[in-house]
Amino acid sequence: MSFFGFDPTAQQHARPQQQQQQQRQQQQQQQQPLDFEETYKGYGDYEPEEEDFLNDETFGNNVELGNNFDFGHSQQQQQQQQPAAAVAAAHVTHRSYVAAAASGTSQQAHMDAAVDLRPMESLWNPNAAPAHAGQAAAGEQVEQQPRVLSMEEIERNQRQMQMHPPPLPPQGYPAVQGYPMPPGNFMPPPGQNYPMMAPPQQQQQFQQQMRPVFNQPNYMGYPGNAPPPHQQQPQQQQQQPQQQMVPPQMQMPPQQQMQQAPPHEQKIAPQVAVPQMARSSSSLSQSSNERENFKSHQRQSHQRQPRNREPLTPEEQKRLEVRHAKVEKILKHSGLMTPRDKDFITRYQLSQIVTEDPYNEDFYFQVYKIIQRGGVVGESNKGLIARAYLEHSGHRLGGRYKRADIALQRMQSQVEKAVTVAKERPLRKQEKEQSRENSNNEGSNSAGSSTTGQSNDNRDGVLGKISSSLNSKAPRRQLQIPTSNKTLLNSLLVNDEHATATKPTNPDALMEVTESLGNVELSQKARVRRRSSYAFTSVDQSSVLSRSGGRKFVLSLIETVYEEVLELEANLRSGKPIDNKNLWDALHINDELYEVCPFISMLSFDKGVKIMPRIFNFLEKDQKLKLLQTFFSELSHLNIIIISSYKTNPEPTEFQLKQIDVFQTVFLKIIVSFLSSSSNFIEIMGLLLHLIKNNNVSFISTSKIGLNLITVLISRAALIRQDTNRNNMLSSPEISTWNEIYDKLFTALESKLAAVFPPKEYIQKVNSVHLKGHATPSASPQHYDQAYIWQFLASLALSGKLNHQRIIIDEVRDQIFGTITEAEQLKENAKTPNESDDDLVYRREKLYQDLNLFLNVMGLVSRDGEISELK
Amino acid sequence: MLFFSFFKTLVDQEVVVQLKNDIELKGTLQSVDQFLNLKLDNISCTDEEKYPHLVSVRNIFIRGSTVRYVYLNKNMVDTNLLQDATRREAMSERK
Amino acid sequence: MSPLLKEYLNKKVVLVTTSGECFIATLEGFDKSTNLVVSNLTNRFIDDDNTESNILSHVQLMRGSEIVACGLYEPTDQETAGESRYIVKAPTIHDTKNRVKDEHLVWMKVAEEKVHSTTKRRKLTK
Amino acid sequence: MSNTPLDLLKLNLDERVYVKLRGARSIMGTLQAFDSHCNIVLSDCIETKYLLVDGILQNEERESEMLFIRGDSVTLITTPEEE
Repeated sequence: MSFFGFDPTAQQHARPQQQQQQQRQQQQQQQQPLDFEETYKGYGDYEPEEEDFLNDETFGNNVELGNNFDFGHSQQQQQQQQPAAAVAAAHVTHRSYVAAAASGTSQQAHMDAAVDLRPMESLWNPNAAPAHAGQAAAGEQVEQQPRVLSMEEIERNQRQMQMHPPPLPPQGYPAVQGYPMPPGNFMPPPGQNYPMMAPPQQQQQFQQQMRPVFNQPNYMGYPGNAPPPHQQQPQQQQQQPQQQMVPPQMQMPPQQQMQQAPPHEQKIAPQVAVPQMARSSSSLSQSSNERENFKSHQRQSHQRQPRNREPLTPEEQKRLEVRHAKVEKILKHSGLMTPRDKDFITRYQLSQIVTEDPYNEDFYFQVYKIIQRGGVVGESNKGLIARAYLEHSGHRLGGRYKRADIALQRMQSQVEKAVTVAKERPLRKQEKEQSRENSNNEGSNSAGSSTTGQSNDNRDGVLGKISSSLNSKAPRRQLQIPTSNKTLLNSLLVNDEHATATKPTNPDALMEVTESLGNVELSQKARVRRRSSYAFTSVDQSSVLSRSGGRKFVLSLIETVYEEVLELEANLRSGKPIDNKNLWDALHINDELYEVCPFISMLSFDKGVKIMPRIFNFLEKDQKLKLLQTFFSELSHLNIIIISSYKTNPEPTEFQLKQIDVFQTVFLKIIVSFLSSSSNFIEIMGLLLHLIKNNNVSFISTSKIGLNLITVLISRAALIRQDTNRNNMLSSPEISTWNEIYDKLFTALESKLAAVFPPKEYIQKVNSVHLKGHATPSASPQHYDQAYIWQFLASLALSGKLNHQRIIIDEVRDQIFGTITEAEQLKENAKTPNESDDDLVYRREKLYQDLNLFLNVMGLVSRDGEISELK
Repeated sequence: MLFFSFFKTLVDQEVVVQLKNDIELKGTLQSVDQFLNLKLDNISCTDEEKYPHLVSVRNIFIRGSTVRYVYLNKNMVDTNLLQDATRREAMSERK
Repeated sequence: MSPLLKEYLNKKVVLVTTSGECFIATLEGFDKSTNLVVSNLTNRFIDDDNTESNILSHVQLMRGSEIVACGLYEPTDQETAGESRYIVKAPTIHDTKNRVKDEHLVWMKVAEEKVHSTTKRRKLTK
Repeated sequence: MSNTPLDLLKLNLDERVYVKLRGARSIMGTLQAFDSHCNIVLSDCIETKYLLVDGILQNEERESEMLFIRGDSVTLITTPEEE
């Protein structure tokens, strides 16, 4: 714990005598405040409480605090001389780690000589010094240290040393840590002492004195004596600047320099510097003398320079100055840390930098920045991870609802596309078709007989002329196939495969579908489930959860899934092999232990829904299909269906509406993209069959989510059937199977079709909640958007025969006219200036647009309050 | 490291820090360190009448240990990512 | 490791302590635990102009655990002219202990009114 | 899945939680993040500060959309009572 920014000179401002001496240091200090960090990274990690293993060696066990580091001054003297500086030093009781380490190595000689474990006491404690001096190896020096030297003595010493450097170990650095410590006016409470390093003031004085002394021997061409062996360990911090300081012009072989320089500085500098420092900080007259001394050294060296070489050019001079400044900067803190300290710190810093996975450590920041930068560029590893979040992060850009729209829009465009294809064809072929009055209209609901690839109807319907088309372009072979004859069906499928090799038709899949068709009359298990779906009188989550292991269990399943996905994503990033077995197991798709499949319960939680797209990234196609089959089978248990049905949840809260939104954004999108990219007709039929077989379809159709799910399936099926690409043409068994499934669906919905429209009260409730949830009323969907219902009806009509269409129109006739009336009322309102005309016009357009999506299927169009034939 | 990582993404955003001594400071988060010490710029005290102490202070260092709350806006946080970062942290700690 | 205080070195700072005191001082040094060495410590609010007598301590070490915040003191012209510092009765800052008298009693009461609070919470969860 | 307290807390990520704090405060919100120090981020929170005035319980409420809570103030985290 050291304080390197500390500038005790500030205290001495008021003392004019010292100003001169300190001016230079102050300037330096203020321009460049010393920062502890620059030299001592990590050093402060040592809490005072921590074991300083050298402490006892350094101070002895029972040394009384307060007398240490007094270089021969009596306490009173100190106090008088520099009370301010003393304050700063008052806390020194522990020696710094540096000092401890230094004394541990460079003072080895002393310790070896005096095996006594308390030699340091004699070094540091002036009172004890005389007693132990004799024991110390370098008696002369030890005695010398505590004494205050006069200027003359110092100069004499210096001269002596320049002539005859005494072969003594360097003690300067450890000693620098020593610091007079009289009881100041601020005493820390016992036990809370902080070791302090020498304040910069003293360091600098120290350095200033050191420099000329360092240089002199070199400039003088000092004949270096061979240093005692134990001094040869060079102190790099010093050696380096030393060498830099020697002008390149010096007429000395570099090798010789190398050998000579380090011993010089080690021998001379510390010894001289220490007493000087102790003195200079306490006495003004001495410091000014010393300053002169310093100058004279410089003069000396300058005088000597010409002897060896030409005078410096200004340029060289400048360079030299720059170098000096550099060296000064380096010297400022040099010697404070031993190589061991530095090594420790380097290792510590490295351990901080080199983690197993730095990207992992800083995950949030790293990915956040990628997303914020506008996302994923290229296929970088990080990008792969970021992409997983990009999908959901729309809300940060305020686009969450827009995103929801995208999923819906995709579904909507699917329906629209199907309708467009359907309504364009009859127009093109009208004449031809009309001349060819098809006769199989009435009987077309019999699957067996209506397998003609082409069936175009132009008929006067309930509301006028209805044209419908169920078609594929080319006429197909007419086949009379009894649906019950499975072997025939199978053989046909095989034939079909030969004919259209590119088409991925799986006979088994179709078998499976048709087999289950046989007993659409509710399996026993499904019956139980269906009944239970009626039991939902409330939207209480826990009632569903309790039937698949409880809330905590389901939550822990979700977290396991997250863990697996995160691990897979990490593997993807680091290029490790991907094995989704654990993930698949974690999904519990096939778990029959619980009444409700745990996977379905996972979707009760937003986080369970949100992870789905990322799960899909790691699943094989058949796994995805299996997952969706489970999903459609147990739709009635899906919490979101219960929440989004006006029957079970007539008063949805804002929170629930948000949940519905999330589900729609995430899950519907997955299904739409799965269906449109990788699934074939049979698989779609299979999913629809799973839905019809195991669920109460009429209940599901009262839920917005449920209705959307059905729409997605049948509109996709309609699109495939319309596809005119020869390779994708459906086999007649497929078509007949489809018709059968459609019939089942229709039967389940028949007479309940009007119930897909939620009652007025529900619409009002939803609108009011939305209104409350939005700060700006203009942005709120003030009017319940029924587009999804018309999309459903359009898709349903699209796949149905004329009689189906008639029934549909019959059942929702009120809603059709109701919508037209509403639109016309808006027109009336537009004349009053209450609301902005644009808004009303837009809403009116929207109502017609949605309605026409449905009407167009039957060749009708509504505008301006009228329904007419589509032209 | 999770929250260090988290706070780094909030740099340059305006936050409100409530200290344990009930002082509340609004300012731009300038920097943060591993201890979640915070440095705010352009601060204003939400209750300057009661606490005029920081009237002449624009830039302040707050010791992380004395923070009670940091109020944020929703749009500053990617919640899905943050939840996953939390999971990752929990996973790595268990290992 | 924390470089956050570096910019304040040798500058005047306002210090708020955990016990609720507030000082102005010059920041001389710091370490990663926010232990600070400060000089010319004075109270944030003083009652006379005699700078010398107001100085509480020329140099002082403050433990990091006592520090709440350390803000760069940039007095406005007004304050330099010496207005706002001279408030005889310094406004008090709470300490950071958050001791509430009889907190357990408060929680007991909260539990008693559980019915009430539960309905409220239900409303909040939506 | 191990069952340390923090593992249990993890289950409630993205769920509503009820947090008790020193100084007679409590917060209800959606758990977005936590670490081993119980530092927490909640969204859509309601903070309640309780006061006892002459033996009568009073409270102040404050809403916030996103909140970081320093862990050393936290005394308890649980799921809301209606669970």
